[in-house]
Amino acid sequence: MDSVFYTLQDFFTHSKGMTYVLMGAALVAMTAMWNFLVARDEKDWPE
Amino acid sequence: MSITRRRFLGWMGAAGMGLTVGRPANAAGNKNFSGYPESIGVLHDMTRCIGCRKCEAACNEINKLPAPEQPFDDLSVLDNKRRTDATTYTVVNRYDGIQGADGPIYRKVQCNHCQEPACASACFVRAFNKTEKGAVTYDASVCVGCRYCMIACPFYVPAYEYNEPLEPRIMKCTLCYPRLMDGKLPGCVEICPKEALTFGKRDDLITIARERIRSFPEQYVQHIYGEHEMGGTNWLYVSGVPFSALGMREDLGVTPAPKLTSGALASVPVIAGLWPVLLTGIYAVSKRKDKIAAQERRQAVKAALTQASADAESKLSKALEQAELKHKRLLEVEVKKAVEEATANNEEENS
Amino acid sequence: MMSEEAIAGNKSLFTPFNLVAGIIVLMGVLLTILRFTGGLGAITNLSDNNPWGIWISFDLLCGVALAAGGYTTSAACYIFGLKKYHSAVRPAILTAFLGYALVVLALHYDVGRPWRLPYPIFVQQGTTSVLFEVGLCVFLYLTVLLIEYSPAALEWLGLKKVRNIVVKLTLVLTIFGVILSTMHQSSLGALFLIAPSKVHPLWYSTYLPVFFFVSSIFAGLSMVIFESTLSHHYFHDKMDDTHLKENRHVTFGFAKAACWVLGGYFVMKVFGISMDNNWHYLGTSYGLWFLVEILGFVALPCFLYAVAVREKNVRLIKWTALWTVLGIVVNRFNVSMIAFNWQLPSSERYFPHWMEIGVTVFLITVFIIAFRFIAKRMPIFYEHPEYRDTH
Amino acid sequence: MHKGNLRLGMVAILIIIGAVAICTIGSTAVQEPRGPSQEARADLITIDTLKTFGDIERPAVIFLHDLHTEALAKQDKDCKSCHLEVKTPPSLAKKNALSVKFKRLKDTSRKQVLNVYHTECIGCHKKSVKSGQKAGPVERCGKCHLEPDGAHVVSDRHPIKMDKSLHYRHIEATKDKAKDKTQCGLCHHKYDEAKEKLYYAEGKEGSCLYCHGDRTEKNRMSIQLASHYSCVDCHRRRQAKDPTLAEKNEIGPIKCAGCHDLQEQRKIKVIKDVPRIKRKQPDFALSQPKEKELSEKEKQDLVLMDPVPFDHKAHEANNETCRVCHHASLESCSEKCHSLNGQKDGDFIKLAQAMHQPQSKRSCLGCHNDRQQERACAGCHTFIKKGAGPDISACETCHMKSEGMATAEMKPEDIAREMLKARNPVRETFKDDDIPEKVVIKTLSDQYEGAEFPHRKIVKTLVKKTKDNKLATYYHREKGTLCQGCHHRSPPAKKPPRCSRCHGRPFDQNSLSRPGLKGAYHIQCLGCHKAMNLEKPKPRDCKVCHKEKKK
Repeated sequence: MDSVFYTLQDFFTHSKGMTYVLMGAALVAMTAMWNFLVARDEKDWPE
Repeated sequence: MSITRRRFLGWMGAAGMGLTVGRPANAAGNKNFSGYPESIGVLHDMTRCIGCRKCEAACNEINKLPAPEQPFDDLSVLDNKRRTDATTYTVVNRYDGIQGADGPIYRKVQCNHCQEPACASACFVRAFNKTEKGAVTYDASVCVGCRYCMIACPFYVPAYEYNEPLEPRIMKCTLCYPRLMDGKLPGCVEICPKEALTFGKRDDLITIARERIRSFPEQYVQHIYGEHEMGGTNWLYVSGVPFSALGMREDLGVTPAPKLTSGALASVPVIAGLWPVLLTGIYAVSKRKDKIAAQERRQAVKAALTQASADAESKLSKALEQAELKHKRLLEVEVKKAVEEATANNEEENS
Repeated sequence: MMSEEAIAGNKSLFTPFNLVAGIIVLMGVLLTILRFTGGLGAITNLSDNNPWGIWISFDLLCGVALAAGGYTTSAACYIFGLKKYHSAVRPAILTAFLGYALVVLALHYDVGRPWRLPYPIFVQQGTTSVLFEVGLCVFLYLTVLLIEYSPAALEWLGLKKVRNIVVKLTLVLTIFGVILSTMHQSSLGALFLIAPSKVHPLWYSTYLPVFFFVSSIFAGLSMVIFESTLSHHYFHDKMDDTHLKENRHVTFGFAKAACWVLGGYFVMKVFGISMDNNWHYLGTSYGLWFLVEILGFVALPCFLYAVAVREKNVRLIKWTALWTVLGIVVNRFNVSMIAFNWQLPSSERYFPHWMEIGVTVFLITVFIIAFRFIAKRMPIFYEHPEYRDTH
Repeated sequence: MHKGNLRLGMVAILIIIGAVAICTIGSTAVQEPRGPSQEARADLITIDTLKTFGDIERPAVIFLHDLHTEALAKQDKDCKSCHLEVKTPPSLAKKNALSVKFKRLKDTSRKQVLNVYHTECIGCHKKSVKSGQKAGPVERCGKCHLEPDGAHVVSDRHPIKMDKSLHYRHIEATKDKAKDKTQCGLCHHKYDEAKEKLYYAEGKEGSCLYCHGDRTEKNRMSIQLASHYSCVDCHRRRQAKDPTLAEKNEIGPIKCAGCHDLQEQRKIKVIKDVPRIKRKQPDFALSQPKEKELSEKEKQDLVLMDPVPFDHKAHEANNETCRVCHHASLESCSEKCHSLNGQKDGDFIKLAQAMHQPQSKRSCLGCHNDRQQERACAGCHTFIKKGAGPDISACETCHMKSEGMATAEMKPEDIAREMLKARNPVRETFKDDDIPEKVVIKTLSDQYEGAEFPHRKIVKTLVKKTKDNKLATYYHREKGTLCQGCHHRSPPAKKPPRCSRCHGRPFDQNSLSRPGLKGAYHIQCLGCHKAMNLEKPKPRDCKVCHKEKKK
């Protein structure tokens, strides 16, 4: 296939594909981020 | 965070996206796609069709489909309306008694090879592919058989091998893609005696259709079916009577199929981005509430305890005092007793 | 795998339940053989015009909607911090887990080449497809549910360490669960967005995803209430005091929530009509049926819940829960069967073959057997003595 | 809320909803459109008079007029039993003409009209019921006020055309036998604004439709009213005078069907060769634009097409009514409306445009195009483009040079006659031996024997079919013109090129609109046969043309 999109279909396949990858990445990243954020105050939270 | 293409590729590979990346951003940036410029199509002029079913025969032969129980030159088949099925890629239907038409009108049904195929948009394994030639092809080697394409197709074209236990396929016209690749004509087009099917570049076909309508205004209705329907199809139709009279939906609209679901799909990433924030936030808030509640509880307990101990002490001291008093009295009594005794003894000795 | 265990269970003792279940399972096995020797054509009424039948309408759409109890309950307990619902979480999770497992199992009957079900995720991704999104989420969510459920199993098997690690993940899993559920619950509705010309205008709406998601919430809540009713009937002996004590909270809390969500859903349905200006369709016979759905199966339960909650009437709540569950089934059937292909002449419309229904019944039975098997052995309705207050 | 009733309640609701569900689903299943099982009648009158006073509460009443006329006739009652006599007749009709309204002369008020209908209709129905005849509804509003789709009748009213024959019969019927004088004034009239009365202007007669439009305007009633006031009333009176006329079918209809039912219309006696309607029109006309409207300057450098001689007499014979061409008045086209530069009365349609509107049957070109649809002509003409304007090369056929025939003192009419005389129709084509008798087409010789094409036979048939057609014989200017029907794109010639010269491989991307040879043959042959409505060969039995290949 050549390097430009001729159909909406191809374009969406491409863009949505990328987005899905990013989504996965984002979810992992945010989990990590949250842990980093609350790492310090974790202990004095009563379980 | 900044994403280099290299890392991107890494992820893509990892996630098995198998997409050709590195397409120029500007091409992707422009959201208006006009289809493959050189894509070919077929113009079906229904004023020419005589319903000889030669196209059906040719299609059946070329695609090596099982022979039907009634032979193709048996035209009584036309008495009832048919649709494409697992053993037929194309059918011709006859429509009688349409006003404005002298005699019956024949319409050939097959895959319209949409410019933005609904089946391709619906397929979750990309089994359908819009080729640059214009044909919409199907790859059985990945097909799961979920039949979502059949749900999606606005023209009721794809058919399914319901009686195949293990390896059922979707069956549909391929526009004779293999033949196109050999520079041959699609079977139906080649056989058609009356050139009711004109084969050429889609753009040229539209021009021709317009020319015919302009030159013979009394023979055609002013509409090229497939020019805009569902974002346009590579199979175009002109007719002498309204298309709706020939069982062709004229209310399909012009929105290409991928656009119908793209909105909903676009909201998915939003959820992935927003929900963690909201939910974790709510979680944190509720946690915090618990924490404060807990602290208050602790203080309350402490207060209660101190109060309690104080009461206890005071009670004790009172008790002690009373005890002492009693003791004193007892002592006095004893002393008294002793003294009396003593005096008593003394009196005995004196007498 | 579950069915075999069930059969094994049958041999052991001949209670009426086991007999009935046994018979159904036998029938199921026969139908399964038919399906995989004769193809879909052999046991279904599916046609080229009606490619999706009761297996999608009920097993997939209703199954997933009714398994929504999992994420709603766990969210309520762990995210919104409503601790008093804690005892309801495990049954809900179990129901959800088995429910989704069943959905996936059902798909093996429906799709042409079941062993290719992983293809969309691992072989070739059709990212423009709503079904891809559904598939991905269901796959991930099933995994999440498995992990969420695993503590029960692990406690039963007595694997302390692993169990404790898993329990640490609870919050993350719950949030993931909610995200994934939101996505695929709504996407199930979005499946039909691609066929505006086939679904009756009253049911086709760009809001479809929202409708499906919102309805899944009260479906889940009602299902928890309904299912707890049954559990109390059959597994009362298994329940510990906390469970019994909290059950009342759960019932009333969930009923209140369900009522409120139903209200919102009803309003949105009305917006749906007005946005597409479909009022005139209400006069037609389809319109009448539509009214039956949103008045009889949305507005009515909403009202009944409210009354029941005010009057502290548990019976009414339980009835209403059942009614709401029915309503969900009605709605999913409407969108995917009754309103679908509405323009085709009745001769070309779809009506399920008894064998299709048979398979569905069989799958439900398998679900019950599995649930029974687990609930009887694992700490679902009670807390494992060794793990009291460790959550 | 009692626990006991609760279960009952739920069950009840469940049953109700179940019931509704079943019937609704049922009805959705059987939602096929209802076929027209309704009787088609010409005498259908929708009574919705109350609309003039605002909205109506009940559906309008569908009233069958002839049904009532007949019923009344049986009770030997006549029109007067429903229609009152007007005090001051609005038209040329006699003093005691009958109002078209029912039992009243004016629509005074909602209430009054309502009462008239309800009391009179129902009252009459009741009476006839008493006297033992079958009659219309007497109670149950819904029986008269039918829901639109509830009606079992559907209107099938066809307007009647006053064609030449009918017009002639009216002239004869109304002729004053004694003085042998026509009485056009009985119908034709003009309106005098000043005196506010109608009068007859001899020599100024025209079609009623020129003045009476679809709706009644100030002092000008709608064609519908006008015709029913004058025609029906006149018919009624004459019949009253001489009932025998009816048997002889010599009297105009009184019932609705008589004029408006297709079958009845066909029964109306038609006179073959009607003498011309005399209204001082010319036999011949020379269509040259009147120059008086032009300024001196324009006249100086005025360049005009050659004039067109027009056989007015012949065209009268070929058309049913004058209105075919004279759509707005009987004046000369260029006189008031379609002048050289156009003017308001003619919607600024210039003379040239008026004559060359391909789509309008009123214009020469349009009407002539229309004639090409006739079976005899369609075979060839179906393939000849019409969308565009006139064929430039054909201008001279109408716009003739008048040199040698016209002299200064001749009247235009005479010039036209002369020019038309000079025209020579082409009635035959080339000599037989110049026409190949058979052509064997071997294009599909790989599948079939060569197809034998009876070339000469077909040419001769075409000649036969066209040689008496004035239009054809005049516009087919040359012997070869007929050949161009098939040998299109070739100048008329004795030996036009064969089809295979131009047509070959199909779908050549450079000339996509040109069919391949196989296509060309089939399109031409089958297309022509279809257009000329030829029974055989059936389009789909190949064997008729293509014999089985001999092994």
